[in-house]
Parts: sequence; structure tokens; C-alpha cells
Amino acid sequence: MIKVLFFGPVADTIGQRSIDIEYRIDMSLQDLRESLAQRFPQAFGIVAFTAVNGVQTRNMRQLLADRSEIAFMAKFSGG
Amino acid sequence: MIKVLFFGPVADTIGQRSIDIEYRIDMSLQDLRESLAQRFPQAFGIVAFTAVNGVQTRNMRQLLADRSEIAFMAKFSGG
Amino acid sequence: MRASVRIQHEDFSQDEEIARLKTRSQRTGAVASFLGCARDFSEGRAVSEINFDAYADMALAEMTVMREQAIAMFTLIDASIVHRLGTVKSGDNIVFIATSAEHRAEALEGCQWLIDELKRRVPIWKKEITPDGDFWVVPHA
Amino acid sequence: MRASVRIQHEDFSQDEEIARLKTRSQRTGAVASFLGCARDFSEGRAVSEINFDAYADMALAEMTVMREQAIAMFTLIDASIVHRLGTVKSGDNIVFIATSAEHRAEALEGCQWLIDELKRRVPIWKKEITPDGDFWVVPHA
Repeated sequence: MIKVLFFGPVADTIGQRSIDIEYRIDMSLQDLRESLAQRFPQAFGIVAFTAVNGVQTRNMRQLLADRSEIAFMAKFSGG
Repeated sequence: MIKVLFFGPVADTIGQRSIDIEYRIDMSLQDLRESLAQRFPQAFGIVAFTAVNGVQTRNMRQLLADRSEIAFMAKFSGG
Repeated sequence: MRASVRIQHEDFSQDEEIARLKTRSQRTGAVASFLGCARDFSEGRAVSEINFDAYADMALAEMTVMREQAIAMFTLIDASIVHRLGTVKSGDNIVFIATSAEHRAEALEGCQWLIDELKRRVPIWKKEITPDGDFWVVPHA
Repeated sequence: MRASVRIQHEDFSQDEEIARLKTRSQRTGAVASFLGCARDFSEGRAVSEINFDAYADMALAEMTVMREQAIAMFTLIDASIVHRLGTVKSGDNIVFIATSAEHRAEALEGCQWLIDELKRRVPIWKKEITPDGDFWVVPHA
């Protein structure tokens, strides 16, 4: 199982704060993002950053491990 | 009468915080400084700034008015 | 003893935070601090309150790394970072950063760097509640 | 209501000073502050306390002008400058500067400018009391 987290404007647009996705062997971050972007096109229009297990990454080719925690995030506006 | 003020290290070296000097017509800031520097050479070795009536000046030729307040000051070290 | 890096719903006292920093070393000669608070007006709209959401685990981890980087880069003695979550009203405190050092330049530069990095790196989002509706803030640039 | 520019023997509370700044405008989004405090060590010597002397009238006038200049130059909403006189012990507060603005850059830059100007322009002198004797501090450069 892959846990996908949403926060702030992304969570509001999707209407959920997390979704569980069935883990598949050789699943890349890109694969996950594309399938979710098809389901939630509006929310993914504002996604600017991706984190894998709490660490930001720009490498969308990386393969996901089972039980990973993935966050698709809008631009930060704290402070 | 001209009131001359000393503070901090200058006052400590002179042993006084103020001295009254008889006013003379056409007395310049330079005249006042020279006569005091002769009396207190050690203190005037550390004088870096001069103020006339609470305003810093570098114009030593300016003539003093009676009842002026003159301060001969060491480098500031506040903060 | 409260942690040097926190996200929390409740307000904070600057005096307490700074007193805590000062107890860390008698060599402390300078404490710089930055307080961000909720304005009643933003992008031409009245704002009655602001709601904050965060990816809390990642936000805390990022703030902890930032603090260590700032201490090393600016030769700080100590640094605190506190950010509030939940709802804050106009005029309320939002974020507090304090840096201590032997001399003022390090403390001031470290403080400025930390608030700039916080805005850039920490996964927190704000929604402004206005008479015209609620708007998630989209940062410029 | 305490004045925005003060020299005083007694200690001050940063929370009080900042609360006062914040009440000036609901547009305040940022408060930067600088606190200078007495270190226990200076120029290789242990320092037990510091005595401050000032040309009080001129110091207050200069701080008042500086505050007005900073408000104009950095588009500040408000600014406070407080400096203590008399004797302060190691760890005690010496000087406090706070600046408020709509946005953080103005507040931070205004605060830094004010402490730099204070050191340069305000007629205050400090004497460090050490086991080896008392020494008036001679600023570098």
C-alpha cells in the first residue's frame, strides 16, 4: 500500500487528506502522479512539490517502495 | 558663561562632568578646545566628537554664543 | 523545557523564547528576532482570520535542519523557530524566529536567512478568511 | 503610554514593547527586533558588569531623529528604541530595537539599520567592570 497525502489547497480541491493506493512492483513516482492527475486534474494543476517519506524530490523516475508516504503539495505559503 | 560637558571616559579622565568657562566675544569652538586641551591633554587625546547645544559639529571655526552648551566626547560605545 | 523548533496551535511569548535562548550561554551579546503576524488586509481584501495547514512531520524536520544550518553558517549560539497552526485572528502572532550570537551581525543575518528559508522550504499553507470567501494564499514568484 | 524612544535605568519587556507596536496598525504583518545584552567576556577579559554613561538630551534627540529616518526610509509602520543606562550585570538587557511593517523585508532592514546607526551616532559610553579593573570600551574602526 502507498499512502498519498494532501494538504492545504490540494486537500481542499480533492476533498480528502489522504488516499491509499495499491502497491505495484516497478511503480514509479511518475506513474503514481499520472494516475492521480487523471483522477484529480484540478488539484494537480496546483501541485508544485513532491515529497517521498517526508523528503522533497524532483526525480519523478524513482521507484516507490511498498508502504511509502507520498505528498503532492502546492506552493508553500507559511510564515 | 559657556557650559562645557564631559561624559564617560572623558569625564573620568578629567574628574569632572562639567566646567563653566567665562564667555568672551569672538570666542570660537577652536579657541575653547585649545584652552581646555592645554589644561586636560590626556582627556583631549581621546576626544573624537564635539557637539554645540546638543548637535554634532566639525566646524571648529564657528563662534560661540553666550550660554552655549559644548560637549567634547570620546568615540561612542553604546548598544 | 520546550523544544527549539515547534509547530503548535497555541500562542507563544517572545520574552519566554528569548529568555530561554539567553540562558544557553553567558557569551550571548545579541538576539535578533522576527515575528510574523496576521494582517487585517491582503491583496486588497479584508481578512478576518487565517487558517494554517501543514505537513507537520516534514515541516518539523525541515525546520530542524534549517536551524542547524543557520547555527553553522552564521556562527550562532542558538536559534528558535515556532510556527502556529489552526486559526489565527487579525493581529495574532503566526511565526517567531529568534537567533542568538556573540555579536549583532551574525544574529541579524541568521534571523533574516531563517525566515526567508522558512517561507521557501517549510510545507505550511495559509487560507485567508474574508467577507468575499476563503482564499488559499498563492505565493508570488 | 510609554514613549517610542527612551533611555532608562530599569529593564524592559520585549512582549510589552512589541504589543505596543502591534496596536499601532492592523496592517502590521512583520515585527523585527534586536536585543543587545551584556556578555560575561569581552576582549579576552571576564566582565562582571557594565556601566553606561550618556549625554542624555543629545542621545534622546538623536534616537528620535533616527527613528523618523528609519520609518521614512524603510516604509515602517512604527519603531521603538530603548537603551538602558547605569549598571547592568552579565546577561542583562542593554538595548532593544523593534520595527514594524506590512512585510518582512522592510522590518528586518529597518531594524538592522537602526542598531548600526545607534552604535555610530548616539552619545552613550560603556565601561566594563572586570577583575583586572574597569575599562571604557573603545570601539573598533
